[in-house]
Amino acid sequence: MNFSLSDEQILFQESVDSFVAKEYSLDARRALAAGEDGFSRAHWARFAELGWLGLGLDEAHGGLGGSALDTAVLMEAFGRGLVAEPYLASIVMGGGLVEAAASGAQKSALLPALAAGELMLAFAYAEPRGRYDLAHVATRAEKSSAGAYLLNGHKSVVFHGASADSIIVSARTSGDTGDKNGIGLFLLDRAAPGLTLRPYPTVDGLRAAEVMLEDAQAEPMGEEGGAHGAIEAVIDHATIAVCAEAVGIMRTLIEMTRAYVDSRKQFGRAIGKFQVVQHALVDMYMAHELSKSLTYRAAAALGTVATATATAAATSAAKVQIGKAGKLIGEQAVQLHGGMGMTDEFAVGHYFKRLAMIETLFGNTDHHRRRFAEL
Amino acid sequence: MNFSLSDEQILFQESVDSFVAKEYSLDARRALAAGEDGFSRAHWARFAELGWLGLGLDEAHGGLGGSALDTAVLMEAFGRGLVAEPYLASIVMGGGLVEAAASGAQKSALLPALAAGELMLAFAYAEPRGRYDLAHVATRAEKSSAGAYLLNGHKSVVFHGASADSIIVSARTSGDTGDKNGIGLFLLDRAAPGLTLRPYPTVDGLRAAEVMLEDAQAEPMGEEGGAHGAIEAVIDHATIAVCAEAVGIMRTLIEMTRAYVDSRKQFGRAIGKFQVVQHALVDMYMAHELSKSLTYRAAAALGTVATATATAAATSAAKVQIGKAGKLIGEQAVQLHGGMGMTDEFAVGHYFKRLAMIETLFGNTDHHRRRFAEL
Amino acid sequence: MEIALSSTDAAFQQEVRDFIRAELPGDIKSKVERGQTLEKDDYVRWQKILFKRGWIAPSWPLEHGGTDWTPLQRHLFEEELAAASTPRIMPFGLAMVAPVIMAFGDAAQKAHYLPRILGSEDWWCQGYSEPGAGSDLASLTTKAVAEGEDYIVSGTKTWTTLAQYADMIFCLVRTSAEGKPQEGITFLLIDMTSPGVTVRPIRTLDGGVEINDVFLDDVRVPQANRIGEENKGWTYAKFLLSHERTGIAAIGRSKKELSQLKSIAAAEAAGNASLAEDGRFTDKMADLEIDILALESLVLRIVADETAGRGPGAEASILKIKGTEIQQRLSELALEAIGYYANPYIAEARQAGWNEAPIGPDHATNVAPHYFNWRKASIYGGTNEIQKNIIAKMVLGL
Amino acid sequence: MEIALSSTDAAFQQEVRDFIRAELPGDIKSKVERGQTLEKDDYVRWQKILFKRGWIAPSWPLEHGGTDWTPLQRHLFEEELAAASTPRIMPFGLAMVAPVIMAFGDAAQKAHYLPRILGSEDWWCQGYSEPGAGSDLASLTTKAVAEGEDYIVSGTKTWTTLAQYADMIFCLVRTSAEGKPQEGITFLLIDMTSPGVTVRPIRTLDGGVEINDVFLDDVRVPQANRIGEENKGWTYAKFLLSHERTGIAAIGRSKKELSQLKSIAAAEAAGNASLAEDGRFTDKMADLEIDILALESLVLRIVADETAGRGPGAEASILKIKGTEIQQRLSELALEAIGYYANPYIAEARQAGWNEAPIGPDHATNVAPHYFNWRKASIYGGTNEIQKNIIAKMVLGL
Repeated sequence: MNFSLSDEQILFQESVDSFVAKEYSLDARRALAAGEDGFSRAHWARFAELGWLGLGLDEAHGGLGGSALDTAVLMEAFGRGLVAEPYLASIVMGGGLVEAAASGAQKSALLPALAAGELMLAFAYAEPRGRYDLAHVATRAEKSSAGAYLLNGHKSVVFHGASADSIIVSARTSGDTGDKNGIGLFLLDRAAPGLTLRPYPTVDGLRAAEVMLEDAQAEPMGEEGGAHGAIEAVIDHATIAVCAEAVGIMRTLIEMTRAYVDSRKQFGRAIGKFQVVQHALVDMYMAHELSKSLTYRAAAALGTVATATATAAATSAAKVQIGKAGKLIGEQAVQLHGGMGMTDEFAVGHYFKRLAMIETLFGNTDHHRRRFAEL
Repeated sequence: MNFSLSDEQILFQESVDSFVAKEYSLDARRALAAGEDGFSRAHWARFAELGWLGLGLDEAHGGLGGSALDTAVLMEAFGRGLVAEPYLASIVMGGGLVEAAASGAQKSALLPALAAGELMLAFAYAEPRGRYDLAHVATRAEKSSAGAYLLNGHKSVVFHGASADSIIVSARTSGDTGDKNGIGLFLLDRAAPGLTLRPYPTVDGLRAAEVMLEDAQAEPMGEEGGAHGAIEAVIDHATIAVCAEAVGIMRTLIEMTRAYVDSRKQFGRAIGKFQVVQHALVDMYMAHELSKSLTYRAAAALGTVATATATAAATSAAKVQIGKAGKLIGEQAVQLHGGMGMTDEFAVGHYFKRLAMIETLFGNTDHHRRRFAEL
Repeated sequence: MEIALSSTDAAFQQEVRDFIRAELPGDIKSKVERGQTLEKDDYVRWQKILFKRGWIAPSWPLEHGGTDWTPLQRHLFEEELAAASTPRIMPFGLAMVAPVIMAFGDAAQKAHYLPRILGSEDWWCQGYSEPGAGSDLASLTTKAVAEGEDYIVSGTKTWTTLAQYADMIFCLVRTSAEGKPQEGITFLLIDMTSPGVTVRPIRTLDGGVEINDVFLDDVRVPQANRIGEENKGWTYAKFLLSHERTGIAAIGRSKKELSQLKSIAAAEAAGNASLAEDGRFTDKMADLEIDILALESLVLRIVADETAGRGPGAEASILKIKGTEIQQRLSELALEAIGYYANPYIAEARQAGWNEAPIGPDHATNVAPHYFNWRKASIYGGTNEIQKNIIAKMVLGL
Repeated sequence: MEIALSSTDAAFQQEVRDFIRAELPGDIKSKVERGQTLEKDDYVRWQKILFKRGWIAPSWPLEHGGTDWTPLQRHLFEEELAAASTPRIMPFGLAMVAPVIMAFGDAAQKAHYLPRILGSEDWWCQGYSEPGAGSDLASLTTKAVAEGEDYIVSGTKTWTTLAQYADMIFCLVRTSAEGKPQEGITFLLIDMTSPGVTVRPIRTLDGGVEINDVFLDDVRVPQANRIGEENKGWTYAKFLLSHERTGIAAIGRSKKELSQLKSIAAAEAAGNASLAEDGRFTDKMADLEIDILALESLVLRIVADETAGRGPGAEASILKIKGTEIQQRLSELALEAIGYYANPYIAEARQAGWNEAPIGPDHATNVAPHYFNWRKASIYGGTNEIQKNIIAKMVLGL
């Protein structure tokens, strides 16, 4: 038992931190958000060169075989600068699904391209009435004569759907909406007829899209009707990844707020000298330390702990902790910045918004608390 | 619409306040708690003389016909001094049940005696496995040949059961435990054969008893099997009464804490000069103001608002508010007193304990929040 | 204590309700209900309708165009307005500068400004906060130097709500550096069209532009526009703050938002049922509803005290703290209710005339921006921390 | 990062577990499990059993009778003790005064006291707090005046845990009024049997008598009992505080109490089901379980840092705050779970040998007193407010 990052992980995080510090000023991010994709393809290529895209992918297919903790270390550093590139959508979710479910041929075709930055994926799993239930799949897949499948349905809030080359879709070949059995995964070319995208920006400066499917032709990925377990495992991994991102965001918010209360003077002294402000910052600090500890632990549990139940419990525990700490830290950071915190010019609001949206992803605090209690 | 107490109510409260201030020092209360009954029969006689015992009872039977708000005003003043007499058990619950359910003859026999301080009642409604469900009545009543009823069962935590002359018991003549129908009220002489009392002190310095019934002979009070509504209404009234008591306790705790932080010096100044201490007291102050406002409103609603649902909602809202505020104020009062707050010598701990036990009476915060939401 | 309305008051309430139903323009109502941004004209149109009815300034003295309503009637009136999706009545002229002019202005100022405020002819904004002086007003640095019959004013005001619409700004400026910081402050009324006044909108984190910097660059202001005496502005500003209480608890609005929240919960799925049938979520709504009831009860106690002639103490601070906590909590629960559909952001959806199909359910459209925007509630008008300091000092004497 | 135990550590853990199972006397175990008051002899007996095995002072240097365990092993050991219903190892001698004697005592003091502490021959208590000086130790007034080879000590210490059992007390006393308040303090070891020492038990609000006033009335204390230099006691006291961290998070005990809470919830009825099937209650237990997991993760990170030679900073303060919040919350939920049966109070039920039938379910017997007693957790050893001040200063540099 050893709850430290390895020396390699610490060095790796420092290198990502310095990339992020250099490339992700608030102005730079604002420029990205205003562009077509909402992120930088040049950065993406750089990520590929640096090996970050293949970090967690299988060594047999061009990856580095890193652990979930390695991914968490990267995501934490990404959170420090609100990195806008679709690492979560394309690599953690897209790549994760390919590894978990795809055939050998599909893996060979997809994973090296993903790691090289030549392919981008997105994952369409949520549906309008599904809330956080991954088995709430009303979208139907029917086998066509040609051996492909025709998809019909509406997938909601597909992150980075419009910039993906292919979208992985969860769709049902049998059973009723809500059944765990009968759900499959399908690889859908973004140019496929019958696929309509309605892209939009998100409140935290990223991109997503509604995905409408009308007889859209797609290629099956993995066993028909048996994808629920793989989906759940990949979403757990993605959950830990956003927890780690949130941990990075929290640290940045605390540093910003710490610096702000030291410089801002009211009633003749720095507001950081007021005891109530100090205790608020202490609460934020403690919440961050606990969040970081539990997230690392959950990340380390993924892949090393024996049962799916243990993995799910560790994940849900981390998401609950992050949800509560994120709300405390995000809201207090804005509050302690006073009027400045409310402005778009100041970075603090942007970090706060991203934290607030992480709460909505993959199940909010209530969802994961209940899942934890029921496991 | 007018949310003020009347001038009469204000004068009345002042007179009770001064009685309490004079008679209820901590030492006096300690002496009462060490006595046989746990309260003073001399005080009880004085209450009768002052008209307090008949305050809320029917004018036709020796009472003053006061409102639930009048009772609340009295109970609030009682709370300021942790009055130990069984006003809640004997008058609010006992008297309330007689008024709500008893026959004319029973009322004539009981109410004047109650108002005169010659009779004490207690109410045995809770059962070991019933939590806060008033319909959880496993105790059975069977009609004997003599026209009386024989009771069998176990009623739990009957406040002031051992000092009562008669105990009113809820028992079932038909239906299953949990059914609202089939519950009746029975008047049981404390000396009745088949009644065994196991009396004990409570953690907040009062008295209660377990009541064991084995073919105990009792007189029916009101319609057979139809008492649930009356029980609920009386318990709602009792709930508002303890809310008002809690409001008085809170005010005393705030005053004590306010005085303590002003006098106690640490690090060269009164701890009341520390901003965190100030804000904690402000939170306590606000919680008390809100509790008082909502309790008065609920008390005023009892009897004047048309529907039982509205009464229940107002009652449950007040109990939730009192529960949350009581926890905040009680725990903070002890915390701000530091080590002194932990000692039996200081009054603060005694008030805190009574507040904590009020939370357990008639349904805790969770129970009443749910009831409010479901109404 | 009487918890029902008297027949007189019930009739009054009905009269207000009927009036609003008949007179509130449909386009304005729709914008308010959909959480869209109101234009200057929307506010002014509605205020003129109230003016015509004689109800624009219920708390003003009758001789200046106010009403003779009781405190309870004023409360009922505010609640009806809030419950009916009317635009907020802009407080800067009517509720803030007007009482100061009435109390401390000279005859000419009263004659000129009060009718124009009453008739919504001038839009006012408030020049208090500065980049270095937020809740600590006394440290302001905007300087006014007497020159002949004028002052020459230079400095920056910030956090100025809707300055882009304003014809007039009332400002605290420094006319002396002597004595305590509070002692050198003067209260000036400045025409926004004066040369040297520049407004720069500040985008807030929800994407809106409600607040502004106001740059004052050697602005020439007639001394006739000074309220009362030079260097006594702090007295007038404190007087103003004590008048800011009206409607601060915003019970009516919170009740309305709670009912919207309940609708959202009923429409949102949670498994095979709706979120309104999910005990965890209904618990949170119940807590909030109880908080609203408790605060309303406190407001009504304060109203009763006012009626009985017992003046308000630091109650404004409690109402501010608890009112804004409730409002923020409402926005949080709405955000929680809509799940993934909190994410889409369509800037145009907040503008009137946006007619595209919403992304996700219509009720989700402006929920996240509202949540973000509403973080301001615990900051503006003196942060909630400052309000607690006030209570600690004024009420608890600590 | 490795979340499983190595085979060495797993074997170590098993060894500890087996030892406790074999050696912990059944009567002591039963008292701990039933929340009954432990007698002096219970503590001493158990400590002597650990002493015999060489495990009484794992953090002491090997040459003084400690162990060569890794920080992780020490942590595992503490967790196993807590999980197995063993009496708390009294810290006053072993964890508090002993490190001070080792670091600053003279050879005679080391030779005399350390073996006696190790063998639980002396029971120590702590004379820090005074009626006027709680968390603010530097304002203490107990006075020691040199007279020949002795000091004459007068004053009152309070809040002294289990002083009624103590053979020795280590005290901070004032030997000089010059300079800063911290500068005139001296660290003395006082024999409790000295003439002039009187112990007065203080009943706490739960009815227990765990804490005491200790009156020192012209007590003659040899100067040989002074630690280090006169007037330098503050330095030694601060050193001691930095050593107080061990086991402060009490993860093992909290886990055990959580499992007891789950049993209570499963046994308590809620409608037709048990409280353990009530979503509102399970939500609260889940929150608490997650808090425990998070704190445990943090403790293990700190243990790993220690292993890597990175010393602790203000972590003790975080562990104190969060650990006590969890312990208090556990006691609150237990209280909530038992409903009306929180009310009965049987003083004798806390004493061993009480054999009457409980009132209500057995699990309810000492729940309310425990809740009341445990309010102390956020007060003793420096209130949680003080701990936050420390973090603000030491970690955040505010």
